[in-house]
Amino acid sequence: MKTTRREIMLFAGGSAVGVLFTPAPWRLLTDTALWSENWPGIPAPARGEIRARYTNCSLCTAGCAVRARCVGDQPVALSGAGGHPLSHGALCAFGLAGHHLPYIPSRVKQGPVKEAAAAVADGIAKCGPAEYVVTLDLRPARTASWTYRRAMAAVKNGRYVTPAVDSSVAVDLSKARTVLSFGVPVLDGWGTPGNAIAARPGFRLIQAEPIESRTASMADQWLRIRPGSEDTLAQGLAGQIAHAAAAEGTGLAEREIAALAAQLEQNGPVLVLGSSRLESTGRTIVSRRETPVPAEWQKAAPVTDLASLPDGSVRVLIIDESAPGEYLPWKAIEKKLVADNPVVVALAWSREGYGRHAQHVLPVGVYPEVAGDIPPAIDSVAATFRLSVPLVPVPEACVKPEEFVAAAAGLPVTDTLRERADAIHKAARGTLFTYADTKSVELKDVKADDFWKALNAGGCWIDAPDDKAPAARLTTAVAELRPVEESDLPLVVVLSHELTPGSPILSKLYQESNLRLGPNCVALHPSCGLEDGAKAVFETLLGKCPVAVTLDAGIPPGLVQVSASPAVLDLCASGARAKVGRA
Amino acid sequence: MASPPRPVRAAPERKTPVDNPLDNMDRHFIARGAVRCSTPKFLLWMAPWAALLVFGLYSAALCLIKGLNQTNMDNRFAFGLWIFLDLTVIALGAGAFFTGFLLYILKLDELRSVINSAVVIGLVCYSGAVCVLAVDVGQPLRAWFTFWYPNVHSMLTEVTFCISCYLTVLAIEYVPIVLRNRKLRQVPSFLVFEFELHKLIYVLAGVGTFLSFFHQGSLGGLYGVLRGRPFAFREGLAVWPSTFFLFIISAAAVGPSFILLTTWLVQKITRKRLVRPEVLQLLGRISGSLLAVYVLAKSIDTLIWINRTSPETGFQAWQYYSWKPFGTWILVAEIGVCGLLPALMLLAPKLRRRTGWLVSGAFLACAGVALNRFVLTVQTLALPTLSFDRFLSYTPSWQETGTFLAVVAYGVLVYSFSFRYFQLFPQERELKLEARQVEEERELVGRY
Amino acid sequence: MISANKQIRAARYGMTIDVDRCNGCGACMVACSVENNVPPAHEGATDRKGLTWIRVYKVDNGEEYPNRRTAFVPVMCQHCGNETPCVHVCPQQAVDVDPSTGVVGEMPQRCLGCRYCMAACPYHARYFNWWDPAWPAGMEKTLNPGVTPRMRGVVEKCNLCHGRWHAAKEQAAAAGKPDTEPVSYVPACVEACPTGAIHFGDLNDASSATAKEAAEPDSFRLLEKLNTQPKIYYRSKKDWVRGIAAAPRPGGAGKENSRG
Amino acid sequence: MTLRGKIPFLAGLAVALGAGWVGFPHAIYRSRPQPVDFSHKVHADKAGAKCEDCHSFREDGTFAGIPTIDKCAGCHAAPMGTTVAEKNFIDQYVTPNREPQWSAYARQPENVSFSHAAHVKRANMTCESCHGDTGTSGTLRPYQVDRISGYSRDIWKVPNTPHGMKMADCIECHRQKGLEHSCLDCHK
Repeated sequence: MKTTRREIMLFAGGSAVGVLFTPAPWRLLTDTALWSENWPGIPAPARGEIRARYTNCSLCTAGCAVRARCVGDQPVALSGAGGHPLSHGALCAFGLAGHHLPYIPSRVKQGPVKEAAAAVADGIAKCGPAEYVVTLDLRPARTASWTYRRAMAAVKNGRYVTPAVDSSVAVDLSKARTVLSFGVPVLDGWGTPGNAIAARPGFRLIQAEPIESRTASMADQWLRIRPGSEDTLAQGLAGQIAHAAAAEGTGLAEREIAALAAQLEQNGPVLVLGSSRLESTGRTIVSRRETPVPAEWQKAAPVTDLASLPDGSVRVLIIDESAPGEYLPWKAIEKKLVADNPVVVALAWSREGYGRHAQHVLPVGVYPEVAGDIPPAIDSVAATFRLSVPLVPVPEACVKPEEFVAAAAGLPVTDTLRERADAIHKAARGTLFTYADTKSVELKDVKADDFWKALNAGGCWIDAPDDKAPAARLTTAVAELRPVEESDLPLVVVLSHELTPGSPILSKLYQESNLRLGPNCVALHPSCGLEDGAKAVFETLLGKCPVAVTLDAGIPPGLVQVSASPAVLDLCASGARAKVGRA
Repeated sequence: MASPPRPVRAAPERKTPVDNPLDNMDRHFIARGAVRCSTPKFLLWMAPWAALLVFGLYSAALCLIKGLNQTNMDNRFAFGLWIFLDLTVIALGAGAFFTGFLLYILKLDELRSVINSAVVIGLVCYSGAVCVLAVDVGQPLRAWFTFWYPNVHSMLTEVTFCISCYLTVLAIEYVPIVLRNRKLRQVPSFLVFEFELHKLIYVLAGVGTFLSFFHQGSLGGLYGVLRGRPFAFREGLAVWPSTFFLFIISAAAVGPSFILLTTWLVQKITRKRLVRPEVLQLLGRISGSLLAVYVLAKSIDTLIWINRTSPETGFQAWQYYSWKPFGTWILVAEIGVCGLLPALMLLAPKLRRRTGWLVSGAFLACAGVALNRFVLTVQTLALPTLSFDRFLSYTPSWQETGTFLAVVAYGVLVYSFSFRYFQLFPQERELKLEARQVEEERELVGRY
Repeated sequence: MISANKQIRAARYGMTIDVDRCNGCGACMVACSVENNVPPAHEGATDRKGLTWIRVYKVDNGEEYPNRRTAFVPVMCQHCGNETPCVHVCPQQAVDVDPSTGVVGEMPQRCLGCRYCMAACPYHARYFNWWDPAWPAGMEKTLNPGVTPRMRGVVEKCNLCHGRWHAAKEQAAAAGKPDTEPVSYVPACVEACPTGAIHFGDLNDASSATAKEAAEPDSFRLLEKLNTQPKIYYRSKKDWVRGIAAAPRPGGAGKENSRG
Repeated sequence: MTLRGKIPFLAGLAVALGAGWVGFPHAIYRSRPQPVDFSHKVHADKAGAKCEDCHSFREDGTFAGIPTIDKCAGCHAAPMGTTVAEKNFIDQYVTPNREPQWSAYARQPENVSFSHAAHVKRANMTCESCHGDTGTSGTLRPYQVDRISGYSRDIWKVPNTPHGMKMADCIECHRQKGLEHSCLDCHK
């Protein structure tokens, strides 16, 4: 029989009705909904045993004690390890996401190690009488720093350069009854956050800076001074210039300055931060003993200030930025290099630093991949020794900065950290604080091996208090504001102390909220004529870079707040003149 | 749809021009006694709308595939253009249920001449709204959860249930209109089916009315219950906030106006008389009287809200209107210019008899309700609640607008199609015959 | 429900946040995102399309220098205890209040993304996943197995670190402790706050520090007059700070001078 | 309508019903063999092992689930029996110390937070009450996974038990015990 159209339609109708009485359609409905729970692109976190491991954060010299919650061996969350005498279990926003650093998009993954080594060797060989081989160490006073100094001593015309930081001076917040800070972020990342917060009730904080920073908003008194007029205020308070003149220069009222001067008189001891014009009183700034080092290391190159090197004299420059430290503007470094092809090697884990300028960029391990010690923080009166221990394996491609430099200088590669630990143990002073059990023991009661084990399981050696420590002066121990450079650009720069680069999760703090200023972002008063979030160009005499604009009525007109990322620091310092124009 | 201006006498249905076979290939589908323009002309009319629809579907697809990041909505403006659209079209579509209610339950027989058109409009509005809702949710695959795990306390559940049920009702009501198509009548079983269905129509009208009352209300409740948004929050009568009832009245009021408006529009575009003027005036009267009731209720509600509800939650009502551009003018426009004014225009018999007044009255009424829905959706979300909030602005992305336009295009297409092939206006035929007689009489007079 | 199970003492988990101690460092926001597998921002995300279960707002008293004062206010889900606005609007029971803890919970896998709850929340504490979650290559290794990542198109919010609650419960069970044991854990933000501004505890337990602090005269809650009975209490000695709990300043004023 | 007229309709009905009830339930699952032919029975009888000997708790209270290869190596460093299966197992996994890619029949969806401790240690439930007779099975049945949702078939129905491991199954028991409070009791 031939099938008619009518029959086909009937058949179709029949099956349509039939399907409704089977599980098929309903199950498909359920399954598609379930599929939407785990469709492609949604990761399934790895499961495993939850363990706690301890280390020290090496993202800044605070070196806060860290407790890492690990699944298997992989850290999934960091928190401050409690009970620590200095960091008090506190951890800052950047440290909390430190375990993301190995995976940041700007990570340097591989580099021309052999070529770089050859170029350095060649450079050293070519190095003329008036030329130098320089190792630039962004974070001095580490054990690695000692290796660099010894290496530079072993190399002809070797120089060891650091951003001038005097590691032999410490600030004692607990002694101060008044803290006068010239734009130093006392409560926002300066020193050891936990320590500053713990000491806070003990002192009255006076914050002198042009913009109400986080510290200023927490201060007992905020003095809104003109940018770059810190020195003027200091001179006024020190009586070097008349109050009227100081008021003139800072934009404060004359009586404000007089009152402040009186306050400093009565309410001592006074700790002055951010200016070396004004004396701190009492023993708020003392000299700190050096953490012991093996005797044979003493034959090391002295610390040289970059400025003291003649221009066009550096033949070989090796920059170690494996440990973030104070960033020297590239312009300042560049003019020291010899004219005919100098050798510049950057040992970096992020492409956003000197890697932008060096011709050889070598990948290095990053916290928490590598072992290294963290020098004592500025606000640690006692010398300390604590290790940042590896929590995750370092990629094969990475080089060890110390080994690279040592090899270049023909130094034998040894376990310097262990040697240092033994030297400390030999000195047999101070105490060992271990994080897992939050216990302190006298170092002399600990065996050398146990000391080493303890340091690697999360511990900290703290030197014995030194009551005879003489009062000292902060020269430029705290990043001091540089003077206004001459230029007719309309805006005055105020750097905000944001630490970059960090984990992408920090986008919560700037991109997904306006709590902080993001990398390459500028904040301006709403009257500036630009829209919130507009793309713009930030320009100083030294050059320009693209930025995003945030409007903030808290910024006085005529000022521009800039987050201090390397790209920006290459262009300006606080107090510099700048302009922000449409992109 | 627009037909050529040909002398009426030249168009008795028996001798429709067949000079060009291509010209009217679909004439066997066109209702007996109705004259429609030629097929190419019809297609020409449909083409741009179809294009718009395609564009709209494309933007909707983007939102479905790439996600709602394609829109300009955000965490603070969680609802945008689409919700405003839904609330408005559903209010305008209320004509379907209300006319049905008046015709079949209250036996207002004059309305029979617009009921079909009303049903089509209703169907268009509701199906359009449902489609947009499906795009508006982040996980359409889970939409059915609302039926499987319903939260009976949620106004949205009420809305979802009622709208989906009422949409079915509308579909069933639409079927007879389709089946009465000249060609389809030839299938005997269809005729039977249609007849059977028609016996149901009173039940359907009843059910439809009930459902509509509910979801119109719960759409209002949607915002009225938001105690976290003092600007929208209203105190309740029984379990429902006052907006519940305001929405029912306003929808009922504006429904007839919208039918009036569309009918007038179709007449203008097609240059045909489709219904007797009395019918439109009746619609106007109904709309006007209900609008008057609404304006009264709305005013009382607003006063209560300003003097009690809002202050009790710590918000002084006047400060809502201190955020420009949403000044008090919006209140005046909503209740006065687009509420009281049209009510009076439609209630005054003299004015009502003038088409101009009638139509502009109806238009204002519709505009008023649209404004009301806008205020409730957009202004509510724009206003700050926390003291450190900002006043927010929002402009829809082209994808949102595209989806919005798709609904409009879809509406025009479905309506045009129905108008061409189905008997939307039963009076059309008799009106045409009358016109012819008048014509002939005039000729006779002229001869002698 | 709870009544059927007498031996569980109904708790009211809550927080007190000392605004005077908050220096706006953002540690809580980072710790929260790390703990709850909240992805980093999509490049298209802004402060209005982002995911910040806890968000620190920078607020000021609207004055000019020298009277200008600034404070930082962390805002997360306030876990409303009365007529919880988001619970009764959700069409498919994706949001509920746990009677044993008072925690307002939200189930992303039940959510259909209608965002009605976001419109209902006066604290803007609910966030929508406008994009599929994405982590830089390798970073998914650092995800917390205690919390499942959400997908695009759903709403999410603070649940007082339920992952930690589960872990604490499981440890109690493993140690053979009875279920009546009050669960001992702290949310990530509480643990992370370097100034110890946030305290967490059971408000029903009058002996708990949190309950005591909440009862202090200087404690207040946001938009108290809405009568949503939040379980997040704020504290400040400054009158103007306590003032922020009230309704917004009328038009324009303080419009752009709140950042965060 | 005549019966004859109805035939195509009925035919369509029959076909659809057949496909929906018989074909579909098979088509929806993808089947995958387990890497090793493991016999719970043998281990239970010969080694007299109890479940928790291999499926143990960790110190942090979490459940370790399927044991790792070193646990197996503890006994099977060298063949204990004469079966080919064991020999292959040792050659392929123990000797190279490679983890077999087991598929967990009872693996719950990612958003479920199931605490074995709470159920086994606190509520003293037996393994069988959820996992059925897996513990006494002579061989590992192939792992069946839903093609669309990617969830194990056991979620819908555990073989030789009246129940599955769906949310409804959990709720049923929790409701009886009055332990049903909120979604986040069991969801993470």
